Amino acid sequence: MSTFRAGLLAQRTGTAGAAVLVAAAVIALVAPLLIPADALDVTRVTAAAWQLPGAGHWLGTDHTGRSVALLMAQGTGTSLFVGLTAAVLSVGIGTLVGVLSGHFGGLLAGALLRVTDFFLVLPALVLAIALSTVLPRGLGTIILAIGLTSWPSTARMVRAQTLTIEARPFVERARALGGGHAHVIGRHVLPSVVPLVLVNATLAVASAIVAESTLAFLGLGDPTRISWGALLHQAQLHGAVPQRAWWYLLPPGLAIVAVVLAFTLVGRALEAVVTPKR
Amino acid sequence: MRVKLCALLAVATTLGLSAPPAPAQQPVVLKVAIVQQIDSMNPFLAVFQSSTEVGRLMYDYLTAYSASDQSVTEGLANRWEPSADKLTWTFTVPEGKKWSDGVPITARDVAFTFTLMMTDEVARTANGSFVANFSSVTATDDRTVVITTKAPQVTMLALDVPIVPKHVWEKAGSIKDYANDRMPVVGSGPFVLSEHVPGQFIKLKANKDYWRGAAKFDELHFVYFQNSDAAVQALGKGEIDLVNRMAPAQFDSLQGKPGVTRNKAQGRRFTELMINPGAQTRTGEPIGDGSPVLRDVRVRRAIARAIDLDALIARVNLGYAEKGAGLVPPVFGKYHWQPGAAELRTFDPAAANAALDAAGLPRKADGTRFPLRLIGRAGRAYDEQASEYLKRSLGDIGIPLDVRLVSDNQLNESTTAATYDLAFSGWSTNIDPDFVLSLHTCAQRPGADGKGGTTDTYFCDETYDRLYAQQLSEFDEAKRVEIVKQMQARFYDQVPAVVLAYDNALEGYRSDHFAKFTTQPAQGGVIMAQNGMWGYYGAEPAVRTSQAGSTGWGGFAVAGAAVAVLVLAFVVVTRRRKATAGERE
Amino acid sequence: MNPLLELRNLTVHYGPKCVVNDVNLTLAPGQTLGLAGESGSGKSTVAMAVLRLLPRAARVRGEVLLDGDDVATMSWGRLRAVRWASASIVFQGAMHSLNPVHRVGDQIAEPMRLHGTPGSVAELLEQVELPREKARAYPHELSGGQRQRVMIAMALACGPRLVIADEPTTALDVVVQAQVLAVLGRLVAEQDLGLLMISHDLSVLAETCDDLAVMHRGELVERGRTREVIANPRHPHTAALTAAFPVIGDPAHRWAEPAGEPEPLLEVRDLVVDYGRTRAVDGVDLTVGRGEIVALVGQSGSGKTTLARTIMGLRTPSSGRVIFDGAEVARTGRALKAFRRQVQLVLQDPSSALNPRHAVFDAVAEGLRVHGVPGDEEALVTAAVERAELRPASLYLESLPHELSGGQQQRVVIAGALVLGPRLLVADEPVASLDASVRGEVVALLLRLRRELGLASLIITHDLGLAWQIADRVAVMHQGTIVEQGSVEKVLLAPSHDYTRALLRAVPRV
Amino acid sequence: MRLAGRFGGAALSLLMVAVLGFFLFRVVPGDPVVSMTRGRPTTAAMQAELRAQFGLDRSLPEQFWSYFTSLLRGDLGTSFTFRRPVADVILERLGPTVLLVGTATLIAVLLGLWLGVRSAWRRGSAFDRVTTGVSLTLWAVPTFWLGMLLMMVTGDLFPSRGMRDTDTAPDFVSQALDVGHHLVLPSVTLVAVVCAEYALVMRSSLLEEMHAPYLTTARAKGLRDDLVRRRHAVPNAVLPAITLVFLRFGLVVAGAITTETVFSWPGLGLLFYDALTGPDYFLLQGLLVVTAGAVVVMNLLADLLHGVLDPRVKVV
Repeated sequence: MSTFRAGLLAQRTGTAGAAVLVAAAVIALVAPLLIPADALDVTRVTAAAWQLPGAGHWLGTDHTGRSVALLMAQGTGTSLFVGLTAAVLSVGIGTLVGVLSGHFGGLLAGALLRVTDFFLVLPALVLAIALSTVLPRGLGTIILAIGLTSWPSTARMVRAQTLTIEARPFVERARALGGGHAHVIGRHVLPSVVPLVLVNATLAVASAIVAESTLAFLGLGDPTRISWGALLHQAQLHGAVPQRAWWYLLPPGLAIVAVVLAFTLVGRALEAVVTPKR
Repeated sequence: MRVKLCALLAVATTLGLSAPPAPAQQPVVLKVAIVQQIDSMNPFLAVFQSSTEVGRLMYDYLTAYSASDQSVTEGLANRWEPSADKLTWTFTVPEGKKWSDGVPITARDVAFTFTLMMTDEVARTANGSFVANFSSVTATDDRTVVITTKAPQVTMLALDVPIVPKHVWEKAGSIKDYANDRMPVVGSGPFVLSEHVPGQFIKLKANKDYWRGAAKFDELHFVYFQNSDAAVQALGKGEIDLVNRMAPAQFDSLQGKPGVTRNKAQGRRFTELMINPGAQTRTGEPIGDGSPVLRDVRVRRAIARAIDLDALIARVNLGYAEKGAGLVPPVFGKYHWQPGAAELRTFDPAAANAALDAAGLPRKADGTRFPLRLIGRAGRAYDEQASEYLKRSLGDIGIPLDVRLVSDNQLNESTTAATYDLAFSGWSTNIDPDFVLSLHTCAQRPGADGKGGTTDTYFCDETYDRLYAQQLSEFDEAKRVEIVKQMQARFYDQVPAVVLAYDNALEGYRSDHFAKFTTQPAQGGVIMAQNGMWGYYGAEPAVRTSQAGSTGWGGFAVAGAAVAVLVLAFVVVTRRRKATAGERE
Repeated sequence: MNPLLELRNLTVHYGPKCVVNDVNLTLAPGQTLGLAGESGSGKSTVAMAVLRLLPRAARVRGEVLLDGDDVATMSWGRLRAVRWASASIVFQGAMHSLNPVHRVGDQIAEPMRLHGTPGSVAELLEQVELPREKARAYPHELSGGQRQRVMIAMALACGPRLVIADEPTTALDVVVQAQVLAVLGRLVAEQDLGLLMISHDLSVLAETCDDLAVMHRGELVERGRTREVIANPRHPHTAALTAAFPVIGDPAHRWAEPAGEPEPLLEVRDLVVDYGRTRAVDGVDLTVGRGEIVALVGQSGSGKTTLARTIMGLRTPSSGRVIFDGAEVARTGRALKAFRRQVQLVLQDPSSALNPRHAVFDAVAEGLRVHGVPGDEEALVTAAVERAELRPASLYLESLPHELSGGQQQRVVIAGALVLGPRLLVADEPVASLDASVRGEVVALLLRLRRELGLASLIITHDLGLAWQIADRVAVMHQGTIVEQGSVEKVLLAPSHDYTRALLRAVPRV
Repeated sequence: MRLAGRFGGAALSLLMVAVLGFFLFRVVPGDPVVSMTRGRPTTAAMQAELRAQFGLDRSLPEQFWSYFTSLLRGDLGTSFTFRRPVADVILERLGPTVLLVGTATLIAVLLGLWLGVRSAWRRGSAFDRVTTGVSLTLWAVPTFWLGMLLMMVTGDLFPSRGMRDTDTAPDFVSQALDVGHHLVLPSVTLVAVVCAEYALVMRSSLLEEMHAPYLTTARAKGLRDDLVRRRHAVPNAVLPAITLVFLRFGLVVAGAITTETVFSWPGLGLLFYDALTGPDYFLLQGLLVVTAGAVVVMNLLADLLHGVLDPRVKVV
């Protein structure tokens, strides 16, 4: 009974998370179309800097007089884009490595496993920082840095799942029927790995968004783009904390928390759906 | 259980409520925020501005710049005399000046310092350029030091080299490995280094035997801050007394804050927009991939005309800067140059458009003429914002800008390799303009292998070079000033770079702790980052009613209370569970 | 005298689902009662209800009287005092029922300390015929049989008058099972305990219990003296259960028709297979004739499964040959693939042998697709499914495995094998995980396929009864070698090898 | 055999760390010497001298060999910024980081495990829902933002930066109190984020065990609920949780970097940030090697600890 209720709860929070994500996606898609270019152009802005939230700017203005609300809306797209693409990259690498090292034994698997374990152990953020320092600034670098450093957990999980699947009698049956590697991977391993990968991808987006904001905060982001992390970087750079400019500091952070939490909740709900009941 | 809880609470309250024991007579301390790291306490190695500044407090130079007008004044030496051919300079170190350990300061210390730099390559790390032209430095007696140079050198009274005590440093061994951190460090300046915790703070004590007289307070602490944001916050709280290098917005945020006084000073720094004039090596080989259209001076001038310097200052510098023109900021009054009415380029996009049309670069069907790249440093607020303006301004004259903000390293790489069209740059200048002028001579361009260049803008102009050589050997100051101004006019006319602004130095201090600081120059000058130590040395403590060191020990009370509540909650929950545990599964 | 345990109208619901329906049972002191039933019949739920161990989600009605006290209304304190001291449980699967991070001695001693029972762990271990040093062992350091003995020792630790044994020997080998049952039986008799033994295996219950109760879908369908119930089952379900445990030597239980001496189809010559340093198969010779059913019997670990995998080309032998239809079987490539079309594998657990995501149609068609068989896929699949007696095929083709019963699933597996028109079926424990009632149907299907298609089978099993029921010839495998082979009658009725005799002795007699 | 394997694996990992550290920072565009001399009066000859001083004029294999052999001697090269051995610079910043990370980890582990156990055992209860909800939210919070927020909210209650005031009395008690006072905000920040993770890990670890048959055995034996939990469930669940705690040590490292940056805590994280703004590649390389090496060693320790604590592992 209690598990039943917990399941229901997970579904409910999952639905709430999905709603948040849909809203964020709509904002991300619509914002660039609706926001006039002048509103975010520091050369054309007319409002005073550091205005408290009010009628004209319902989240106040930043250090250049731009509306924080509009910046937030504009930043949604970048944050989501980085989060999604980095997660796709990370999960893609992870799945590939995981399936290969799980399916094929021998030297290849050994080497892949070794590399996976190595990267699993390394602090991902440190590595991402190192990568973004040595590569040219830009969204591509951020995505690459996050994607290249966060795949090992997926690889581990996918590998475990692959091994589980491969140990199942139906895979043995497929082999006995004469199925080769392609058949086993394509027909049996991948389909059973996909739900797990999906869950993983959802959670990966969550951590990628946090990673993006951290890198941006450390000044390693793409300075020509507005993202939530970059806004916090700006806020810090221009002294929002000593000014107690809560309207500049709170919204980007809250947006990150909301979206990351939403992805996590959706991920957990998905997990509850795809993992077989005890 | 209850006993334990009470004990915990007791400890928490004690921690929270008892104030730290306050000694009866506290020393008067000036606490200064520094944002930049200290790279080394060894004056031969210290390169960072912050370390140079601390070095100035510990070691006097041969000569100093006065606080009032930055003219040359007594340092360790009180008299100096050039020979007729200007190749030999005789400095006199008067009697009565002492190292902080009581040993008298002599001409031999001076000779030792310079000779060390001339013989030991490592000792040249920080200030090697000053001795590059020296042929010998000798102390003829304890009072007299004679310096001979290979060629006449106008900067002989601007030798910014800390003089170290011979009796300490001759035992130092390898300069590279000498950290100079055995406390107290023997020095000649107004303060003596007493403690250095890397990444945290530097403590100096006033030198009671300083020849100008001891400072009016006891200790000077430099406290390291991660960023100016944190420093400004700490100033607001009264944790520190003095902050500089504030961003305009931070400076504004301190307006009207009780107990805080702001100091908007003329800075030594200018910001420029470099325009690649067709970079070449010393031998005249083209280098890099700068846009060829920029070789045409008409195009460069047009670009300069399209930039509204006033708007940039108003929006990006928030007004805390002066409009740029020549290479010497107005703070160094006599060498500063302003264009006359005839030379002046006003902001005029229409004229710029016309000039580009005339230069044979008409607009294409899509309204653009040719694209350019602009690079700047990521993370520098100025570059991030100003690039937005330039994008817009140059867009208006048909030049679409591709803005790339990159790391420091990449920016350096691009500017050295001349793989840029437009780039942000900036220099801090000295009282003597020689260095900043030298950056634009042909000889500074890199060698055939693309290495060894220290040029700023790849500028190479015969007229300019001729003038540079002239001023270098002009010992009549008025004449030299005139030549330096001509050079700046030439630079302005040829536009290898647009000087965008002379940034104000924005400082703030706790006027409830310190009533007065000596600025340099006296009018509109800075407290920190001076060409001297006057700012700190001349600080006068305010008459304080109470030690306002209220670093909020109340925080402990709050934390203690929070911990107590948590512990209480834990105990209550556990007890309740215990009580009902028997009746539950 | 008060009965030790009395269940009155016990009914258990999980949500809307009724798992135990109105069960009434009594157990007198010293009485041994077997509770039989298929999986899901509710017999384990009954056991857990006795000590109120069901999860909170379960709603229990009726009374459970333990020594006259109703367990359902006891206070928690009283209940805890009763647990283990009045009645203890020998759980199934001792590997998981023992805490992996505590030493077994401590686990045995724990209830003694808790209930203040005197006694020593060493004595208890001796009672279950384990050396006292084993007290210091962790569960994973013991064999399955040893762990089960530890469970028994633990159950007896507080001197309860009632012991509930829930499938105490499932997953154990016949020989080990016999030993554990002997220990349990002896202790129950010595200490005059009441025993409630739960099993799906009638023969096990017949061996240990005087009385027998049969459960079916949550209801008690039959109860009586063990012998009478087995000899004269009144409920059809009981009858099906009885039939599932063939009596060796009983002609009524021998379903295979006698066949002549066929030509060899598969020949295994001097086959050796190594797993690292252990030799799993050690020089085996085996022949399966055309249309012949050969049973390969042996304990778990005897190497019979490895042998089967090697024949299928799923493992590489260290040496020796496998000859199919006169030609040596290739180890790789196209020829191996062609061989695999002729020989099909049927696995033990049909629920896991089918990919839970693939519908029946896809599962059956998998072989066709792998081999790129031309023709009307749907027709071929339909034919195979109907041949496996899932009629009409259209009813099943779109179903997912979990929507089918165990027997139906096994038929799907067989259909998937048949669709390629194989000549030999290698079946690994084909009925072991099936419920008793469907077991007979699958056995009959295999025999019918042989009759109709001339399909030869190599059946791997630990179950001598199955061999008796279905095989023409039997090969007995022990420690990697075949110790005896020959016709069923000869090997099972007049065994010549000691190991075969030991196996036969261990089989519980009804 | 197993031990040798573990040590071998760790050694291999350390080697890979070293190689990675070298090549990652050698592919960078740009001449580090130009960075070093930026804004200083420099001549070409001086640049060349510096290049030779840092060994940048030699070929890549030569540089790698000297880097690698020095590494084996514990020499991590010379920092551009500090003109001192990287190892010294790192060593002098180690103390504050160990203090912060140690305090935070200790609190986070104790609190996190306790919360995790309680919420798993009473799954679905109000306590569980609140704990899980808060943990998930905290997990979503970027560390640096939490720090900035705390700083803004607490206002003047706590010092905004650093580890010590410069004018605290020199006696031990005052100094300790001062450090403690400075430690509050950074450690709360770090605890909040890390603890959430630990609570979630412990919760799911215990949930895995909740249906284990041996718990039914324990109940059947008549054990009280809290005894079942303490004696049987937790010892089993805590092992994987502890392993995970060690495995996610990298998380703490990452948290320390941002926390130290926000609060100017003078430890390795701050040093990292400083090296980043340089960028001081030798220092970055040293920090990468040291932090990654520390994490590798922590993992080895976790492995060994697991072997000691979990009887099941010994046999393998």
